[in-house]
Order: sequence, then structure tokens, then C-alpha cells
Amino acid sequence: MALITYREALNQAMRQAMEADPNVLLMGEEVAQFHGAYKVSQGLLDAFGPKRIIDTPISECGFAGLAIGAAMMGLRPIVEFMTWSFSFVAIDQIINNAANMRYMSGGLIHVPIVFRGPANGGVNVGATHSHTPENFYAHIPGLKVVCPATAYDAKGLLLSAIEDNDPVCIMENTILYNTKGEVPESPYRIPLGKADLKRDGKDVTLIAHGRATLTALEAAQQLAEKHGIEAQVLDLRSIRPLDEAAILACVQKTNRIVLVEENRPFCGINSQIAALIQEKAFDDLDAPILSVSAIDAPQIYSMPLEKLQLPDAQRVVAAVLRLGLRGASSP
Amino acid sequence: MALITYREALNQAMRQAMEADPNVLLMGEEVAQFHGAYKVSQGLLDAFGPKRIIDTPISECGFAGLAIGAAMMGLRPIVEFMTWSFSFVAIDQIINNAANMRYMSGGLIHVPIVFRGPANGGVNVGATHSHTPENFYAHIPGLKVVCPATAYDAKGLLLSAIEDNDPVCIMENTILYNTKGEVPESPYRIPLGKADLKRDGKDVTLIAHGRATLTALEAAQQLAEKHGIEAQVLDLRSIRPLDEAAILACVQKTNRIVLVEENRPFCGINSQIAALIQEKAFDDLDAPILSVSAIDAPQIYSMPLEKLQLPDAQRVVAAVLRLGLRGASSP
Amino acid sequence: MTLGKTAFFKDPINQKLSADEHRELYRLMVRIRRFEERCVQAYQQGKIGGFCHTYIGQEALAVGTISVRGADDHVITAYRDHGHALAVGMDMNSCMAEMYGKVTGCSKGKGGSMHFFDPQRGFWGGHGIVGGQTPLGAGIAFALKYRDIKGACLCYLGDGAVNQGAVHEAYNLAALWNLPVVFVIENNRYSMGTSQARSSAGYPLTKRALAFDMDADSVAGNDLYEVRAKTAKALQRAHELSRPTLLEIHTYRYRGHSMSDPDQTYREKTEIEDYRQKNDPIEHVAQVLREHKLLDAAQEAKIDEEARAEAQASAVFSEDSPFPTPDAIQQDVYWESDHPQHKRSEGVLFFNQL
Amino acid sequence: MTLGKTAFFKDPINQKLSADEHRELYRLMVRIRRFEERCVQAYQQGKIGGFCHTYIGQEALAVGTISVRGADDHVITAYRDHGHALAVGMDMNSCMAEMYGKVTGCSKGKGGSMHFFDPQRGFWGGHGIVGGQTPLGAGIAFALKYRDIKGACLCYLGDGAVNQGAVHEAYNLAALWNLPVVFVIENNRYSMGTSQARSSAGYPLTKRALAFDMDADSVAGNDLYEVRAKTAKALQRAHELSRPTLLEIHTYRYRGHSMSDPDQTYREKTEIEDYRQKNDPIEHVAQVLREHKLLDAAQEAKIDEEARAEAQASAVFSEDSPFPTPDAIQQDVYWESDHPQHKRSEGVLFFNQL
Ligand SMILES: Cc1ncc(C[n+]2csc(CCOP(=O)(O)OP(=O)(O)O)c2C)c(N)n1
Ligand SMILES: Cc1ncc(C[n+]2csc(CCOP(=O)(O)OP(=O)(O)O)c2C)c(N)n1
Ligand SMILES: [Mg+2]
Ligand SMILES: [Mg+2]
Repeated sequence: MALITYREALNQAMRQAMEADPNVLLMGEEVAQFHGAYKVSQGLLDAFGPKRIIDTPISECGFAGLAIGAAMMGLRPIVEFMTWSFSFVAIDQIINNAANMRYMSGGLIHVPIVFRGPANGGVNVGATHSHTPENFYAHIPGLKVVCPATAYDAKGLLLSAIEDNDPVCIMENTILYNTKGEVPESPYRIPLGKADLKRDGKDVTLIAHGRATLTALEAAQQLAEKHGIEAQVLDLRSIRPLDEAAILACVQKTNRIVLVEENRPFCGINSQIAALIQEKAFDDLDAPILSVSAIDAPQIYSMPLEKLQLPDAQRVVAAVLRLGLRGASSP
Repeated sequence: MALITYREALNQAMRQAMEADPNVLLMGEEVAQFHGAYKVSQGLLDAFGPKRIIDTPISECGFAGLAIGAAMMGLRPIVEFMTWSFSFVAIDQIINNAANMRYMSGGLIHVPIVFRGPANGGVNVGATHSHTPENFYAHIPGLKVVCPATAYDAKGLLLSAIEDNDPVCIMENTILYNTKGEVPESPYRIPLGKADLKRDGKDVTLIAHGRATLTALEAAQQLAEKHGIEAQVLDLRSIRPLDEAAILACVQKTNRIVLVEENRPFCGINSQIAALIQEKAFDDLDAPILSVSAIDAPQIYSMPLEKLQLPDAQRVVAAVLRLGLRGASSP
Repeated sequence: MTLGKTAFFKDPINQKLSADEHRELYRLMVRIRRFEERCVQAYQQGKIGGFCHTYIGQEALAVGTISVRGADDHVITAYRDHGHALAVGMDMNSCMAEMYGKVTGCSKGKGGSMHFFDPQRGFWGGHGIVGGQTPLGAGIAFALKYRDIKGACLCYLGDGAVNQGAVHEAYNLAALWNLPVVFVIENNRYSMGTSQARSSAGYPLTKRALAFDMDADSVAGNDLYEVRAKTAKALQRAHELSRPTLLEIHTYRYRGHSMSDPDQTYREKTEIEDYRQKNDPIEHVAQVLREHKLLDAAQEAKIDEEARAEAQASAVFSEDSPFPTPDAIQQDVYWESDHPQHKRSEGVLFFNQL
Repeated sequence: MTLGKTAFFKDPINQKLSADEHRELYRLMVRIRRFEERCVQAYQQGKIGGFCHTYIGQEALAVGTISVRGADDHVITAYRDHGHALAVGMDMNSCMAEMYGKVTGCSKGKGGSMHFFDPQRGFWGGHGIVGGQTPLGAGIAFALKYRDIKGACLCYLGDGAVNQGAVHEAYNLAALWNLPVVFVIENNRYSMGTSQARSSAGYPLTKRALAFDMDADSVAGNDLYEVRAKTAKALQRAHELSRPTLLEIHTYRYRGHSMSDPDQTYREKTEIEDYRQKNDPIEHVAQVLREHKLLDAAQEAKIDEEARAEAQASAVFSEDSPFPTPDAIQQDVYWESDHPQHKRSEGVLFFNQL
């Protein structure tokens, strides 16, 4: 297995999917000649030519809709949003056309399309460019939403998404593009809807998705080292479908839960997970589920403040400590 | 007090606000000559003329943005979306401009604007026309969101919204437009962020907003009559700001909660309320919070099925009974 | 235009019509009108819910444009979709049953009046969001071109829809990428209660195509023969040059915007009466055919009678059909959950159920 | 164009400039360039985060257009906003400090490079979403007209932005409602790595205005005097006739799209060099002024020196300024929570805190 970046993992997935199926194509702003604003599509134009790697005008509504129409006809487009923040001008197409089409046609039509791109704050680009709309899209029946945290997951989930017959939204993270991980060269699939226990532990479970998973892992490390608390980390990976069974198993095991997300708190993913746990595993809970989200405000530009606005390990550790846990080895 | 419809109550609020302040104006599709697609603006063109009651082209993104620009300059536009389903083509303007403007300008600019219109299913218009995006908009810091359930609330909340210096989204309901209630003729304000206990009771609290409040009231009636269970009904009225204190007081009082909404379940309002309660009133809960939402699918057209898809009193009663409550007078 | 007069009867595309074919086009127009009238009745009886946008007055447009399409030409339109549905060959039963919300409807009762589909016949809906279908239409054309199929997409929109941003984005993409799409503006003079001049700066609407270096043409939409001739040219341009065209087709609707529009605020009844007298598309074709001895009184009466009977039968069929069962609510949401044998994902897709 | 030659020096709007005023316009252009160069340096030192889109090469455009505005004319633009900010009179300190994320920045460090504001000077941003500011610009014009103020809005957008639906919706509204807005396309030939021809069908972009019966003009954007003359005409049309105009102003950017664009995939370095040699807007004005004996070598050197010093000082000022305190994160979200004494709503507005 090679050690490659998250960016390269996504690139590999697209490359392999395009080699396997002539119906797969990539379209978006700057994906071809520019190799992608974040270079995720590096080299794809050379490999597959301008018929399949397509630079678009700055018309998200237009090209997302166009790709949905093409998917209705049986093509399998991958649509890159330069960031998911820019998907808001296309959200009507994604909801009313990609998500609703199958239903409104009584099952006559399906829309095998992938929307992908980064959705994150933390890079000092201000409020307009820092949206994390996984809760919006996962709210919509008809859509699937995944948020890979590692290079390995990115490749496996993207390959599954491209082969999926339903519309899938993949939310990446510009901060993760350069992170490296062991990734098999040959194609492999990670089923959507399967969470991944990224660290085992017995005292508390941290549930996260996307880059917050790494924050949770860092917090777990600190909890172990400094507080003797064994926190396990469940990476949801997929928001819809959702691995309820894995979540409930964690509750049963550790009875204490802290949720971590870079989404904003109101009607975000953490709220949904908390609601679900309290309903389905009420008696397994020893304490309220605590939630660490982005601080509830538009994303601030100022660098040191933006760091504070997003969850960090320290805030997660503090939340765990608020649960009143006492680690085996703590003083 | 006169017995008038919810529609007339909204109309009165706009009329009185426009009489009081020349900066208030109404714009939207068919609001002037046609008197509104749902006749909410009946007579306003005659009263205030075409300068202030403005028919727009079918360009939600354009006129919502235009109104935001006008609000930045100190006007106080009311923007009618024929339905909130059509706000998706304008959502970027609402989020990135109306909601973010104050923040990104470091407080130099504020945007005193009201977006209003109906947001509901239940009228056989299919999935594209039946969205209930209160969770989307309430997710966004910078926006306020209210969902009046009665004529009285509609007038008082709309007047407050028009006088508010922040952007407010008012989600009405076409099914409620014809419902009547006692409404004072003279202007009055209901503060945003104040829930209303619409029925008192001791055994369980039903928490709802918008038309689901009426469903909850009907369920409470049935619970009293058929099961001897005294359910109280808390109408949130306002989603953001949210009356947390009222919610927590209910939990403290009845220890059992059933949430009712016409929103879809994943990352909807019920999930948020459940998350909040379990975090802040964990020890007051005698049972898991149960949730009754729209059945999780795009809105179906077929009339009898759409009735089933939305919450009805029967489903609410069933949820309450699942809590294992036994009423005083039940066998 | 004078009823019964057309400069396009001799256009090659019309000249090759047999007598039967002439009459079949006429019959289709009559069938659409009778179907719509039967819908109105059903709506008034409370059998149909929600909105119902009739096509009465615009029949020559859908019939004319769609009648010249080839085997690989596709169709997509907005919510005023009954005329197109019948024109592509969908049967009245499945259309009417859809409006009744019955499981025998073309979308199993899930889409309703605004959301008809029949991909087998190249009919991709029926779309409720104004302008939202135009990028899809460009996408259908894109897929044809991608696959080297010499087909095109007829993509319809209203005169009010032209002011949606999505439409301009679609124009630009189609012109920039040489997509074989024909945008057809059904200019019936109103978007709900707003006259065309009150919604759109710049006249005619074809100018907006020229801005993108797209070819455009204006068409008298009540003349079946002109509609056919000019659509055929646009389709040829799409097939042979892979270039888009914008057709602004002038037409008129006789009834309110939808069944819930009492039609009292924005035009005089005399305007409608006047148009009908002078421009009715069905009467126009009838006169042309009579003049060319292609239609006699008996044939005319029979066509009308059959169309009425067919529409009536579709209402009976719909009445007799069952509603979907409650489990239908969560079917047809995800391809995957409808094909459990091919399911690859895990986890929960639905977050509550009945 | 030949550097130093302009047909517009004698245009009435330019003829009334005093020698000092000529030099001040020149100085403003130089200040913008030096400011941007200092930004580049700060960015490379890691002092500035995120994106940073420089205005180098386009200086005559912001300076020329904004220099002819009247007291009631307002300005709104996209994310490439430093030039406009300085042109409306914002000081370098507050601009630079904003980029440093400092509390002394024009938006208190909350907006960053793309989101400058100064409503006191009629400057309404600084907007990050491509095309998103165009409806706002129409709205500013709407508000002026609503209040019977004879002002206008200069609303800037890029040549790539023209393909956003929002832009067309704004065009239509402005033309339909006779709004006093001047849409200014800053056609710098590229949207990121996409040349204008690869993003937009139909040339020139002014055609898109004509489609809405909006007046339009093409402008050589490196000639300060032409920019001024043609903008003045458009503003006059706005003031006197309350009619919108579209100006397509041709310009060029020397550096990458933003600081994170290495600028290696879509144009040759020679293209840039060639443009600069033949068209540099600052050198152009300098030559015009020299020729007219309005600028001597000493003055020129002094202006440059002062601009450099000012830019350098702004960096020092920014460096020395404090970051906002953590409580700033939840300030300036709601007017109401910033004005507790006027608070009318109840309940919770924020759902967590630091
Ligand atoms: C985005 C959006 N805004 C508003 C509506 C409501 N609406 C439905 S039809 C219509 C008028 C459309 O007029 P036009 O495009 O001329 O088509 P016609 O009804 O005349 O066929 C409006 C405003 C909608 N469906 N979608
Ligand atoms: C809706 C949206 N899509 C994409 C982007 C990313 N983006 C920022 S600038 C830009 C290029 C814009 O080019 P142009 O309009 O020509 O302006 P210029 O940068 O040349 O000044 C793109 C694609 C964005 N900010 N907003
Ligand atoms: Mg129309
Ligand atoms: Mg550009």
C-alpha cells in the first residue's frame, strides 16, 4: 500500500471509475486545464480528454442541472463544486431535481450523480466561503451524504458513490487534501452507511465526521495521556445512510457520548445524533450527550479567532471532563 | 376583537406597518394586481400604490437580493415568496447576503428585511411545492425564523418582524390562511422568541410549531377525552430565537415530551429540540422524547397518502401512548 | 393570422403528410382539449387536488413541435405538461389517473398534475419549479451528444420563466458547448396574472438568445403548420450542426393560470373571446383541412365524439383505480431501497416510518 | 491603444480636471498598486490568510469609474475589492488591517480580503459569491429611486460572473424597473484559469444588455480618461433618465487569480509581459501627464515613494494592531444582540458559545 494524500486518493478513485465506465465524466469550474482549484483532478484532462473532463462557466445552477439531466439519461456525472459553499446557488437543482426526480416519476427515473467538493471552514476565507451544509443535504430524502476523514475513506467512499444509482453528495475538506494515509492502489469500495471505529476505548465515545474525526482522535489521545480516560472514536463517515447500529452499540458500550462536528449547532448533525440516541438508547445513557460544534456565528475571518470558532481537541476534552468521568489512572 | 382569518391578520399587519413607516414596502410575484397568489396582500395595491406594492418577475434570487440591497440602504422590504419552496433559488442571497452581511461588515451594516410566505405540504401539490425549510433557515446564525399557528400570532409576529432590525423569515401555511381567530384591530407585537402554552396539562407536553400546533391540540383533546391523559401543548411560535426557558419549564413540569412537526425528521426542528432537552434537562426526563414528523420521503401527491404522510392527531396520540402513560381516568 | 390561412401548408415537412396524418394531428389537438376539459370537470368535482394548469388554447404548440421530432429527440417541459404528455403518445388513462392520485397514474400518483413522466417515450417531465427544467433539457442534449446520438431535446418554458437565472445559465451552456437543444418559449402572454411586458425587459424574447450567439425564431403558435415547419428547421440545426435554437412561439391560454385562478384581475373576458374567435388553433387546422378537403363534417364530429369519450373513459378508469397503498410513501425514494437485491450501502436511509 | 495616447483627454469630464486633480488620480492608481504589492509580500510572509485577489493591472478601472461619481452614487463589487476600497477613499490602514485579521480592520477582522465595507463612503462591499452582489447593486439603486435621491449605484462584476443566473435576473429587474444602476463588467479576460471565450457564449458581453433593452458601451479599461468619460455618461443616464447601463470595460490582471494561483496553466508569461509593455494603465496616465506637462520626474518619484511608504506603514500598523478578542466571534451577528438596550425579542439566539 502506498502512502498518498487524501487529494490523490480522490484523484485515483475518479481515474479508476472513469477507466472502468465510459459513462463517468467530471465537470466543474477549473477541473480540466487548471487541474481543479485544489488540484484534485490533476492529470485527468490529459488522461481522458476534454469530452470527459469539462471546464464549466461559473454557473453552478446551470451545470449541476445539466449534469442531472445527463444522469437521467444514464450518464454518471461527477460534479465538482469548487466548494460546497457555492452549491447554494444550485441547491434547488439538487433538491428538486436530483433528489425528487425518482419519487415524482414513480420510480421511472433515477439519477446516478455525484456532487463533490470541499465543505469546511478553518482556512480564513470568511463566512461566504466556509459553509458546511451536510445537514441541509442529509435532511433531504433522496440524497445520500458522506464526509470522508482520511485518504483511505475518501477513495473507497468516492468509488462507492460513483457506482451508486442514487445522487450522492461528498463533502471533502481543503485542510485534509494534503493529509496522507495508506491507500491500496487497486479499486476498493467502502459501503455508504458504514461508520468506522477509528479508536477503541471503554469510557466514553466521541462521535464525529469529516475533519472533526481527527479532532476527536487528538482529544482521545490527550484524554488517555493526561486524564487516563479511554475514549473511543466513531467516525460516522456517512451521514445518510447512517450507521445507527454502530452508534447504538457505542452507547451500549460506553454509556457516555460526546459529539464533535464542524457543522453549526442548530439543526446540525450533532443534534440529530443526540436526538436519535436519546430516543433509541435512553436507558443506556449515564449522562446527557454533550455536543461540540462550531461556535454559532458566521465563520469569522481573523485567523486566531477562526481557530477558536472550530472545535479543537481542547474543547472536546473539556466536554468529556464535564461528564464527570474519572479515568483509571487519573489522580 | 374581531374574528378574522389568518390571511386577514397578516394583511392587517402589513397594512399597519406600511401606514406607520414609509420605508416599509412589499414585493413579490403577484402581490400587487393579483392581490397575492393566496390573496394575503388583498387591497394593498389600492391602499399604497405600485411604488410600495410591487409585482416582480419570477426571479426570486434577483428580487430577494434586490430587496436585501434596499434594506442595507435603510428601507424595510417585505419579500413574499409565493411559497418557501421557491426560496431555494434565492437561498444564497438569504444566507450569504441577508444573514452574513452584518457580520462580514463588522457590524457596519444591518439588514432589516422580512421574507414571508407559506411553507407547507398537505395540499396535493407534489414534492417540489411542499418544502418546509424552517430548519434550513434557523440553522443560519444571522437569521430569525418564526412559524405562526394562529391568526392572533400571525399578526403580532409579523408586526414584530417588520420592526426588527435583523432579517426575519416568516413561514406561514396555506391551510391556515382561512382559519379564524380573535384578533385586535389595533397593532400589537408578539416578541420573537416567546413560546405560547396553548393548552395546559400535567402529564405530558406536546411541543410543536406552525400547523403542527393545531394537530397537537387536537391530539391533546383526544388524549383527555379518550385516555384521561392531560397533555399540555407548547407552541414554539419562534424557532430562532428559541424560548428555551419555556421548553425546559415544560420538561420540568411533565417530565415527558412528544414533539410534533411537519418538518422532515433528519436534522429537523424536533431533533434540535430533543437534543437540547436531553442536554439541558437530562434528569427531568422520565422517558425518551418521542418525535412525530412528516414521514421521511419527498412529499407525495396522492391525496389520501399525503394525509398519512403529515402528522395527524392519531399519530401523536399513539406516540404519547407509547410513553406508557396511564391517564387518571383510563381503565 | 386569418383562421384557415397558413403560408406553411406547403412547407416540405407538411407537404409530406398523408391525409390520415393531417387528420391525426388534428385529432391529437382535439384530444388534448377534451382531456383538459374533462380535467376541469374532475377538478370542480373535487377529484383532482392541488394545482391543475390546463393547456386549452395552446394545443397546436405541443402537437406541432412534438410531431416533427425524430426517434432520438426528447422532450422536457414545465408544470403545464398535459398537452406534451398526450403529444408524445402517453395515454389519457395514465395521465388522468395521475391527477386522481391513483396508482395507475404515470407516476403512480406520486407526482400529480405538474409532474408527468414517460422516459420510454422520451418524455422527461413535467417540472414544478419555474425554469428549473431548462438546465435538465440542456443535460439531455449533452447526454445525446456525449453518446454520439443524432438526437435533440425540445425544452419548453413559459414566457414568465425566462426571467429565472437558471434559464440564462442553460442558454449560455447550450450555446457555448454546442448542444443539440431547442428551447421553446411558450409565450402565452401571461405568467399567472403578470402580462409579458410587466415581467420582461426587452422584446422580443428571442433577443436573449442572440446575446449568446444562439439562433432564434419567432413562431405563430396557433398555426400548426408554421410550428411544425420552424421546429423542423431548429431540429435539423440541432441534428446536423449540434447547435441550439430558441423558438419563441406565440400562443394563448384560455383559462386561468391554474384551476385556482379565478382569472378576474389581469385581463378582460373579451380579450379571451376575441382571441378564440380569431385565432383558435383547433378551428384553424379544421378550416385548413376542410379547405383542402381533408376533413369533412362527419369526420370532424367523429373525432370530437371519440375524444370526448376517451376523456370520459379516462375519468372512469381513474375513478375505478385504487390509490397507492401506504407503503408507497417510502418507495421510489432511493433506487437502492427499491432494489434490495442490489443494495450495497448499509445503515439507515429513512429516519421514521408510518 | 498606444501608451500615452487618448482620445478622451479633452472630454468635458476630463477637461475640467485641475493639474492637481490629474495628479491625484494618478497617485490613487499608484497607491493601489503599491498597496497590492505590499499585500502580496504580507501574504508571502504568512501574515494574510485565505485568498487574496490583487487588483494589479486594473487600477484605471476602479479609479476612473469611481472618480466621476457624485455624492449620492454608491459602489458595490465582488471579492477583488481592494482597488475600489481605496478608490472610494478608505485608508490603507483599515484595509490592510482587515487582511491581517485585526480588530482595526474595516470589518474588524471579520470579513477579510474579499469582504471590505465602508457604507459611510457609499461602499457596500466586497462580496465573495460570484455574481451575488449584482442584485444587491440593483437594490441600492432601487432604494435611491424609492427615496427620490438622484444617485446611482456602480455595480462591478467579473467577466466570469456574467454567467451566473443572478446577474441576468438583476439585468432584467434593472431594465424593467428603470433603476439607476451602472453594471460594470471588469473584463480582465479570465475567470481564474478560464479565458473569457471558454466561459461565455456571445461576444461582446454588451449584447447581453441589449437583450434587455439596456444601454451598453465598451470601454478601454487601461485608459483612465476613456473610463471616466464613458462612466460619466452612464451615470448621467442613471441620474437623469433613471436608466441602467452596462459597461464592459476591458482590462487585464497581471498576477494569478488569487495568491494561491501559481498562474501556470492558462496563459503564457509573455502574454502578461506583452500587455504590460503596451497597455499598463499607470504608465499610460504617466505618459499622458508628462506629455501635458502635468507630471515631472520628481513628482512622479515622490508619488511613488509616498505610496510605498504608506503601504509599508499600513503593514506596520496592521502588524501592531491587536486581533479581536474571542467574544467578537458572536458579536455583529444580530443587530439586536449588539443593542441590548433595544432588545425586543426573547429567547435564545445562539446555540452554543466559547
Ligand atoms: C421558482 C418558482 N417561482 C414561482 C413559482 C410559482 N409559479 C408557478 S407557475 C408561475 C407562472 C409561470 O408563468 P409562465 O412561465 O409564463 O408559464 P405559463 O404558466 O404561462 O405556462 C409561477 C409564478 C414556481 N413554480 N417556481
Ligand atoms: C458562485 C461562486 N462560484 C465559484 C466561486 C469561486 N470563484 C471565485 S472567483 C472566481 C472567478 C471569477 O472570475 P471573474 O468573474 O472573471 O472575476 P475576476 O476574478 O477575474 O476579477 C471563481 C470561480 C465563487 N466565489 N462563487
Ligand atoms: Mg406564460
Ligand atoms: Mg475576470
